[in-house]
Amino acid sequence: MSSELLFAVVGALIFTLGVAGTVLVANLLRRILAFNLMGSGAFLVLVGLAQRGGESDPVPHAMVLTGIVVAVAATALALALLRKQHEMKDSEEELTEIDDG
Amino acid sequence: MKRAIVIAAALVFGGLLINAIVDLPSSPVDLRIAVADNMANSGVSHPVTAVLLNFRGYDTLLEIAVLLLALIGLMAAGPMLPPPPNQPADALLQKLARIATPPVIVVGGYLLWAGAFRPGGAFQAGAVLAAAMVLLHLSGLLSAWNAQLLPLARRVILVGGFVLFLCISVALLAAGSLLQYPPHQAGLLILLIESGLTLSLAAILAGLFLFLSRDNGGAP
Amino acid sequence: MVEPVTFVVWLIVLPLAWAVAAFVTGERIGAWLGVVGSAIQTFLVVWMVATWDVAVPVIHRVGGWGAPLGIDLAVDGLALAMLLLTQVVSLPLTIYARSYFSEDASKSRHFWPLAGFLIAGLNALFVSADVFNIYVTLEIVGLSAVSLVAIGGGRAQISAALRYLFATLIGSGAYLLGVALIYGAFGSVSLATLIPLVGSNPPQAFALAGLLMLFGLMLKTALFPFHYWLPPAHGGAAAPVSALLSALVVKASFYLTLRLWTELFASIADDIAWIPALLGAGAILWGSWRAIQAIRIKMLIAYSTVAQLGYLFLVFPLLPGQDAIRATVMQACAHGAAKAAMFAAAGVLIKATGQDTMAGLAGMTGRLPLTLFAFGLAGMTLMGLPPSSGFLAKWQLIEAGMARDLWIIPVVALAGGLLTAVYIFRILSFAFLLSPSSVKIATVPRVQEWTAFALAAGSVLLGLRGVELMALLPGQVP
Amino acid sequence: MSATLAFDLLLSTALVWSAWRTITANRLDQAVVMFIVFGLLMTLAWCRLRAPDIALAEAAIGAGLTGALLLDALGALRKGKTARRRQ
Repeated sequence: MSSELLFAVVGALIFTLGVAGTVLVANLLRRILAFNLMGSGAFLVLVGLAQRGGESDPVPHAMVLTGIVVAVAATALALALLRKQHEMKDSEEELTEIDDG
Repeated sequence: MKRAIVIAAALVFGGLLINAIVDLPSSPVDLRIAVADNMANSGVSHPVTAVLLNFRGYDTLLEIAVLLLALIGLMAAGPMLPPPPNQPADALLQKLARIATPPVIVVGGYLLWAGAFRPGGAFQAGAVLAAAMVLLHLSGLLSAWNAQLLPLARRVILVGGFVLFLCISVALLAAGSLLQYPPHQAGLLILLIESGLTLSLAAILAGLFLFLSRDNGGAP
Repeated sequence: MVEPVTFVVWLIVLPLAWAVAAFVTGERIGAWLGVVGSAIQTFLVVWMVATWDVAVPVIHRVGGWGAPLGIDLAVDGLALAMLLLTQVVSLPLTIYARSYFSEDASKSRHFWPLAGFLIAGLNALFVSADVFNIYVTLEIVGLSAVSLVAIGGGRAQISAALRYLFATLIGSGAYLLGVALIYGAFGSVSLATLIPLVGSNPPQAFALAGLLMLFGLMLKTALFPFHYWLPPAHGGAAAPVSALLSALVVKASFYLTLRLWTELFASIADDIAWIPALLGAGAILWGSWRAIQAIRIKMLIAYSTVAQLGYLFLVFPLLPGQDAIRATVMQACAHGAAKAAMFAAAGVLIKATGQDTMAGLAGMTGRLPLTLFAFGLAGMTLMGLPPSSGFLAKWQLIEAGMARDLWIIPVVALAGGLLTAVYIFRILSFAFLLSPSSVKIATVPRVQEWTAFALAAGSVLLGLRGVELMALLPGQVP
Repeated sequence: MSATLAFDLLLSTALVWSAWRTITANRLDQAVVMFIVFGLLMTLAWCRLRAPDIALAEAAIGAGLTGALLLDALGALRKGKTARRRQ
């Protein structure tokens, strides 16, 4: 097995871990991590598989660059929503505490 | 129960996937040949940059749109509390940030310029500049951005690179297709687009952090 | 002379341009830019349809390179029908949204840029002929749709947006791995290059790629049982957003499912066609059942979307028959117009009564007759009563099913129609109840009522002009 | 040849291990740190795949910016929690 194919297989494993994580993990921040693992796994499969003959291929390199940028955009949006949700949960609990008091 | 089913399904899926990858015969199309054949007309000598900004430049245009819209979504949905007043962090960090910023800007400029013929380009340059901005913020020298009160100049910088890219793409429609560079001007146009993108990408990527950040450096 | 074919480029560039312009200039000018931009796009697409006389797809080679090195845009009748639906539905919705958000600057500030990106993403998706480029357009559509759900800023909306975001990200992750496998197997991501290469005995990686991509797209289309994210998102968002999402966004991933199913994955799809059909039948029954039980108006409409999406998948065992494609495209267009009208009308009702419950509708037939009439017309389309486009869609569906002796399709379609009638009449019956005359209702600008009515009337009238729409698609017109 | 293969095997193991720990680590901050480690290992993998452009982008965006965003979010989420506990 060439190193390239080895990394493609590693990518497949990481993608699978990521999918299982997004389904099984309840904590949303952890789910964001798992989603990022899915993306990284798919990128490794893309480049590793394309270069399994041993030669470097610029086309998947450009695609992965695009993919990394899309992934950080999605991650930032997810974190923003998560933090907003957290912020609202806090203020709501304060409200209920005031009500109880 | 659910856990066991998901783990079993993941094992089966992973096995199938690895099996499919290992068994795959070589592919019938080889784009490396097409890329190499057309490098002379691409305007740059680094193949990845040629793919990113010329052969598949349309992907990149749409990708900047993704980044921009995620930033707008983040501004729409992010924390609504106004950022706290900027508090200086510890002196060592500040000193470090002051020392590090100029060389980081030089590195960013170098990466942008190098992209034409070796690894580098607008994305890496923009990311490095964004990292410098985040560092400045963490050391208390650059305050967080308020999504509700964004000055016009900052909005223009955020979208400027994308607008420039879009305008050049459309202007080239006169030659027949969207983003169809004339081979002789391709190098110059790509450098122009990348320069605009570097500034906007730096602002957008830093914005992803600065709009969200609510604890300034040493704030309690 | 500009070829009508390059109009397709403008359908992508224009909304991108007004999206960024709206971001820079703010909500007041942004709203006008959105409305004017949508009007120009509608004009362009109508012109394209009027001058359409080509039986083969028209190709625009971005960058002039041509596939497989470059990215091609391809317009065929199916893509054109979806472009038409998108512009014709989004124009009244932008007019509606301008009025709807006029009092609330903090929401509309972000609505216009995001709506522009969303429409640009949809148009780009319909004409893309490159599986990696499609991934990027899917992300534009998905992330802008999620952000639009979140602009309300309420706690339920943020939770719904998060849930929607995870669903759409898992969907695109699966799709992306499919693209990686396809590039590994064939060395290209261009549909035109890939389709002749697939052959009768493709490698296992290709079949796996097909499963991953189709699964990802079905998750994004909220096909039962992957619909869990849709009701809170569509039912919780602001009315113009719900309308855009239910009418157009889920149709985009459905369109891709249909396209990839019949073109790229035809060799593996035949054996598994009963799966989407079965899930579609499940969607019709489950979605309708939940709609019948709903307490909130917008939840009812959202569950109705889950059910109506089921019809789109019912035809899959009949593919690639042209009659089946016509039936499902007609259903997509009928549901698009009707559901946009319904969410718009619901927005008016909720603003007027100040509450999103069925009980609050009492007496509304007398107070807001135009809006209730619009709601009724849209309901007629969803039920499939003649002469609406919904009738035409269901008629074609039943005919296509009977032509191949698949009796289960007409049976499910008719049962679904009856269930639809139950929930539509249930909501209307609340509106016909007498209300105490002391109940005050807020005034809602007439333009919102009229745009809702225009969409509803359009969904009915489309039934009368369905032949013209179907003429865009290949094959014999009935 | 065998030295590079040994390195690749080691790197592969480390990648899968850090991904596994990201999912399974008991504490959230450990998971985030493991994810950043994973990003840095990815940078190495891109170098091994002769993709220096991706390696640069991964280091700056994948590990750097994403890591900073995650740590910042972690801090914000935790701050909310302690504030609640204090009340």
